[in-house]
Amino acid sequence: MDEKPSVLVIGGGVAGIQASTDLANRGFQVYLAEKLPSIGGRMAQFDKTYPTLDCSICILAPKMIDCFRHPNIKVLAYSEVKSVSGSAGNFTIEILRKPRFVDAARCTGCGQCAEKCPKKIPNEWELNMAGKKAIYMPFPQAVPRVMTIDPENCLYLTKGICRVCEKLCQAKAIDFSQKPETVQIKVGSIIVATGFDMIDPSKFPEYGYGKYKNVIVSLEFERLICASGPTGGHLVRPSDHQKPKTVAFVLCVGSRDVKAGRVYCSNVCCLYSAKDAILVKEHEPDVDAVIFYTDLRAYSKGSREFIDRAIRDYGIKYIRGRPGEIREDHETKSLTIWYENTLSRKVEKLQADLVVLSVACVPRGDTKELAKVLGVELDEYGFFKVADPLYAPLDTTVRGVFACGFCTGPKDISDSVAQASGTAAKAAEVSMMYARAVPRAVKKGG
Amino acid sequence: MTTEPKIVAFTCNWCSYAGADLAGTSRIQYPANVRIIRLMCSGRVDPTWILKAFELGADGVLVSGCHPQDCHYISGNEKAEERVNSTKRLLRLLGLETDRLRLEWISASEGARFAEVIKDFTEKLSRMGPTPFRSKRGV
Amino acid sequence: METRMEDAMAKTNVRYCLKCGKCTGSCPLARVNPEYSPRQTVERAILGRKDQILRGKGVWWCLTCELCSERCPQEVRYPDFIRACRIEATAKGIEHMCAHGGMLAELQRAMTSPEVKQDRLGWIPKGAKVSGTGDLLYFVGCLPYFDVIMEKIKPDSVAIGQSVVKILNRVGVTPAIMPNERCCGHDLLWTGEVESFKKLAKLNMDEIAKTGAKTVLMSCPEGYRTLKLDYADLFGELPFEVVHTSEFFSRLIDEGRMKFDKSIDRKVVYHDPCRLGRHLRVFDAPRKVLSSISGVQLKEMERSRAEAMCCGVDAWMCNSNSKQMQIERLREARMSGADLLVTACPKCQIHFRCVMSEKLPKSVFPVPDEAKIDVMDLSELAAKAMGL
Amino acid sequence: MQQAETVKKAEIAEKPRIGVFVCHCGTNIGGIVNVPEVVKYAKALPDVVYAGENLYTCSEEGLASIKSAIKEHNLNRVVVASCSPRTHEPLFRAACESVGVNKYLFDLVNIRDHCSWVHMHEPEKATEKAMDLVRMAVARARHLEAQEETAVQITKSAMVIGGGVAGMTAAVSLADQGFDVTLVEKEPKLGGMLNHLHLLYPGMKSAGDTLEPIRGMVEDSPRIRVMTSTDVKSVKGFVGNFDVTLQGKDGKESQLKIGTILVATGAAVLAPKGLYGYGELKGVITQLELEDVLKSGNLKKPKSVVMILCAGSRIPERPYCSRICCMNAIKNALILKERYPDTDVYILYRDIQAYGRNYEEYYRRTREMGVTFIMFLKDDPPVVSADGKELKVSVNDPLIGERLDLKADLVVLSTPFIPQEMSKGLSQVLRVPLSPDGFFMEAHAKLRPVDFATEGIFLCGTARGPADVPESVGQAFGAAARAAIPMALGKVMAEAITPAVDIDLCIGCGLCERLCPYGAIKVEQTSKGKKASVAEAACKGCGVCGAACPEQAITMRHFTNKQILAQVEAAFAR
Repeated sequence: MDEKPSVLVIGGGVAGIQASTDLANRGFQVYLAEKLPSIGGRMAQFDKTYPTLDCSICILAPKMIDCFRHPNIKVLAYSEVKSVSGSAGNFTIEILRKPRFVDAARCTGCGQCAEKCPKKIPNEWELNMAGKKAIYMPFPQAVPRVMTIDPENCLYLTKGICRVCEKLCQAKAIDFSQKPETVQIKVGSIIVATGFDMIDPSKFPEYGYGKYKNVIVSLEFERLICASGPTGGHLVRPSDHQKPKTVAFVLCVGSRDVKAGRVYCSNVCCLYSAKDAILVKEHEPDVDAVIFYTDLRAYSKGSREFIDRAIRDYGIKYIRGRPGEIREDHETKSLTIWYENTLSRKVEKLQADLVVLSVACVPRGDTKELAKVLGVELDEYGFFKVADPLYAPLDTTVRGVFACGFCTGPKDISDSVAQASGTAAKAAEVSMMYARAVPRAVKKGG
Repeated sequence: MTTEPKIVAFTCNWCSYAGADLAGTSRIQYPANVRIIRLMCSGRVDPTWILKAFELGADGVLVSGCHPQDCHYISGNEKAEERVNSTKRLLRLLGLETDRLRLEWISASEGARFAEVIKDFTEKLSRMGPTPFRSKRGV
Repeated sequence: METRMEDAMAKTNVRYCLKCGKCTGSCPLARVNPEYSPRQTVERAILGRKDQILRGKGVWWCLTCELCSERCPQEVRYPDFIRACRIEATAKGIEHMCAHGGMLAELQRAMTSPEVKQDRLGWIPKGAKVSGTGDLLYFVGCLPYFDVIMEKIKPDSVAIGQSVVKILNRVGVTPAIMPNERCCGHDLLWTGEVESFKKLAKLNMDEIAKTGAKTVLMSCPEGYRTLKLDYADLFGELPFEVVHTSEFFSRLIDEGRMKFDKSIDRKVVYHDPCRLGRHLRVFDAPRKVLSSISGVQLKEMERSRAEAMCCGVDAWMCNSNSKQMQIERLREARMSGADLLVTACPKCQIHFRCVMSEKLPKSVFPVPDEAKIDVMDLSELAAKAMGL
Repeated sequence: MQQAETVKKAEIAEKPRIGVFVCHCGTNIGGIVNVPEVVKYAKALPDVVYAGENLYTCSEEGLASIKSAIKEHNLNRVVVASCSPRTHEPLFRAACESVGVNKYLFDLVNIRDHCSWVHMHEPEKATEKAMDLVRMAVARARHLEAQEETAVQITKSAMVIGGGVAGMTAAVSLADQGFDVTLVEKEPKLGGMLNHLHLLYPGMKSAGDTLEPIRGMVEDSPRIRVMTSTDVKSVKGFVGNFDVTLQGKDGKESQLKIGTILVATGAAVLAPKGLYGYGELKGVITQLELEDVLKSGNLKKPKSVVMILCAGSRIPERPYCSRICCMNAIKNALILKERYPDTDVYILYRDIQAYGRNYEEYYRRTREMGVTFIMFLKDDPPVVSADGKELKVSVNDPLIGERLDLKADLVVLSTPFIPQEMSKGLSQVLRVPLSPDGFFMEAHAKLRPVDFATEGIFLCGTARGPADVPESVGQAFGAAARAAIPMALGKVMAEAITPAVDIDLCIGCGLCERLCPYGAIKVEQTSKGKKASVAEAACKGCGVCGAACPEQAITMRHFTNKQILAQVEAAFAR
């Protein structure tokens, strides 16, 4: 077995990538398990990041490639952690590798198969605002650059017909015979970095999401404004693909909301909505951008200045007040937002053509199952519980299992990255602690 | 065919070369008259190379790097800007249109923009016509 | 039941207020009355401005429609808070605007006397089978009184009661009806007269006991809420089940006992009464009844179910803003494409009919044609569809 | 990287024998570019001894064909014409190295992303361009030289500057990871800010109880050398090889050689002189002073306490939000309310920053306990005045549009974290930048929050900007991990794209030193006078110095003028 101290990282977002490369760079053997066909996580979906307005994928993609090409990192994309046994210093883990039905070694990611594939399906990476084929590349900068076949939708796998992709792939990469396989690995410690999901705001009928086409959520906006997104970065509203005159951003939809079961603040909405509003202005200077807030939470480094800039340099309008309701004009599909401007203490209405809801961030859907597999506790909201919020913010309730980033509670990218590196330190401490015991014993043994 | 303007492009590895890659993966079409030379940073571009390119008959030279603040090397793009500006002054002395030397910030996500720049540059250069050095070109 | 502002503040989550203004941004009254803001009332309460609140108009303006508490992210139960304030204000003898010159309130107070012997059954249709006792009691509510007091606008409220009795007889039920039924006390309770309310409640409970009813059927949502929630709050678990006609009818439909053989070819839209809807979450039953009537095309208003807009009045505390709201609601009903507005609350019906009534000085509240629409109670329409 | 040490310099002298491999990439290239023509053309180019084509050069077969051709035709330069070096160069380089061709003797031409895919409707032009690009690459390849990546040895010990909770946490983590640490603290006592605090949110644990275990770990660790009452006087050298001079308060100096540096110097708290009557009116104190009396118990029960947030922050001269003040005020309000339930506590705020894990719950509980929150606007701050022996705070509450007059016997000001006075000096000693707000500036706000741009120097805690204990601790572990990387490896390989200085040409003008963003090239006194010398490990190879050198004394390895000029010339050679 491998003499290098080894670590399993669960989740291939920016935090997981950071933890993996930090450990690999110091000579650890890292296994990075990612549920989806590509690493990259949420950050890969964003258009820009605050407060630097960096292009998100541009600064992330090189890290994704470094991570994937790193000799000490085995990226297990499209995989799920099935079982964990043992304890700090020597965990034994079973990981299920789902079949892509494409030979990763042969596929060059040229995408011709997708062009010819007859089966069009919704593209959930684009939040279903665009389509994709039953054989697909998750997104242009996906890593690894390997096509994947969706078994629920592939005509051959469902109906036994077609095989077009197989016929035209000169690389002979299509392999319908692939089966799910379980790989077993041994590691000294585990780092969880599974990130977050967002709630479906249709449970707030007063805001009309799902009923009104031009009411969208912020993640949909990120794709809408992104050059590689479904509209090629053109700011248009879904109903008629026309340029909006006014875009409104509504914060705290489901956050700081006892009724919705989430007392907590989602932490990132105030800043990313300021960033989104700035993007609106940069794309279309004559479009008005209005942000409805309750408390403006711009506490992270440089972010208060960022908000000041949004107001001063970009003319973003801030209104203190959580809107009561949003109603659609059935002819124009434009929206009327009813709200109390709590600073002027007047009930007013705003006509907007596009409304972006900042919905509450929540743990990934499958967090409960993963927690069960790992034997760690979750907090009342389903985030991973940390051993001590004060001086052990990176430890879970199980020794040798660490957690970083959003999966332990709302956090922005830089806090997540700092924590990710932090878990690398914790993992290294573990390997030191067990260095005498474990690897030598194993070495002699076999 | 060879009468169409010829462009030499010096791009940094991290943003602009990546932007050109993205133009490719997104299949954005642009004129076939640009020849890219990859450097680590736009700050590496030596004015001598630019002059050499013109002297050999280039109709235009593009220097392209990361957007301000995004430079992989902190501030190399700023150095590039200074050098391009001073080189433009030399071109003027040589009687060349300063617009034949172009500086662009193109990020790794701006494949479309890279294509746009090449299209636009090509049109402008065609309007300017050949440089006095053109005859040197082997056709 | 809280009777003091301070107690209510704790019990109704007022202290948790985030000052976000979602309540005021939702409030149908605040849209037409710039002086009114639930949020500011709450914040003044937190600042200990008790007098300012108890002596202010706002405490009486609130419609207690629960749209604000439906949406409040901190679960502030504003209407319950307001009710406590009204009770304390009343206890302090603070003047408040009274309904219809206080006549209704006066009648209701009068009914608190045990000696009262009402003669209130004159409306019962000839040949209808009713009894003094029975498993099912139909709690009629104040319908007979409404028709007299609101005579001018011809509310024809008893038609509701008549329809209910006919339908019951048709499905083979002989309802018990109380000759000396008192006002349920809803209005007195919500205008702060908690003591009178308690008296009425007690008297009604005794009367109901005499009938031996296992089920009490209500056609009035305010009465429904009062018995189901406020009586229960007073006396603990009730010895009988309380159901609203809409729920009762939809049960009968399930059991195949209620059949509509007359087609009603109209575009119908349903208005959710606040107390039936948001207070007690009855949304589907009335719609089910309507959609099982052949010929009925059921429409929906933009704001329906939990989102529904109030008819503009609670406990008869009517004012000019109420009329504006009613007109807005009627317009919304018409915009749904309907030609018939069905509600399941005699009071909603009266308020809508009132604003459209010829008797009202049009100079004050002109109802535009695009807001005019027929209004009918669910029970009446159901009876018609059964050929009754 | 490891292979770099086993570089064979043998072939460098040899005449170039170049092999060209043109890729079809299925039909991605071959469908537009006439690959056979390009191959034919390549064969005719100077020094090309072999040219061939592959369906997929990156496939196992493709790589095998390169290796066999290298052996068969004993090639010493390899050019592949296929896709982007950004994704595939490592793959082909590895193939070359595996058969003994130094990876710096390889070049990759992108005739897919930059050619076939962007000229799909102009096959002839695409083919012509592909030929040009191959010709340019071959021209460069003729001048390629094998390079040896120099390994820089790393001293396996670190210096942590600052003995607060962040510094101590980082030190302990590094020690636990097996490295020696010198922990330098300017004060006589470890503990930093926590020495002055009472209870900590979240969890209401006492600062002392939080501090003790970690202070214990620091003092007990055989790997940690604690130096209190000590300042960092000077730092020379670069990653892995820092020469540090420390100076004790007693003036005694000591030398230190360490591999990495962690900056955890913390922050100071603004003294609100002249703000809200502080220093003039009795009873106007800071949160820190309140913590003191809460801790010592020397607080006589107040009837009414008014806390004012953002006292000195979020104003033009200090635009940033101090991040922790809201929760800190909430915490102290809660402590007061628990001790004296009938004391009125008011918190005057602008925006409540309850952003973190369980913070909102905490804020909520405070409201439940009856603490009254009153908002005020920047342009209309509260006014504190003396009213007999009582204090009066007059504040305009925009949310109800009324001016409120609050009686108070204590007015507590939440003043922001500000940079330590010594930050400026230390930033110059370390040659690391400060942000506009005066705190230390990380390499990248998002992706490198605990690194400095300078190799081998890291930061954590409030030295970087306001942060609470959990955040500082998280960053401390992060900085410890980042610092551990080079130390764990024991060496860093410098990619061989660094400058080589021709001592005879260099006139020591220092232009390169001024331009280098990493302080990797410096003019130093040598036997031949002042000459530029390169710190390989610190250099990133951007080439700014190479382009700037007026004497052409600097050669950028692997991107030499000769190589690039050859490319330029080749671009016009047909």
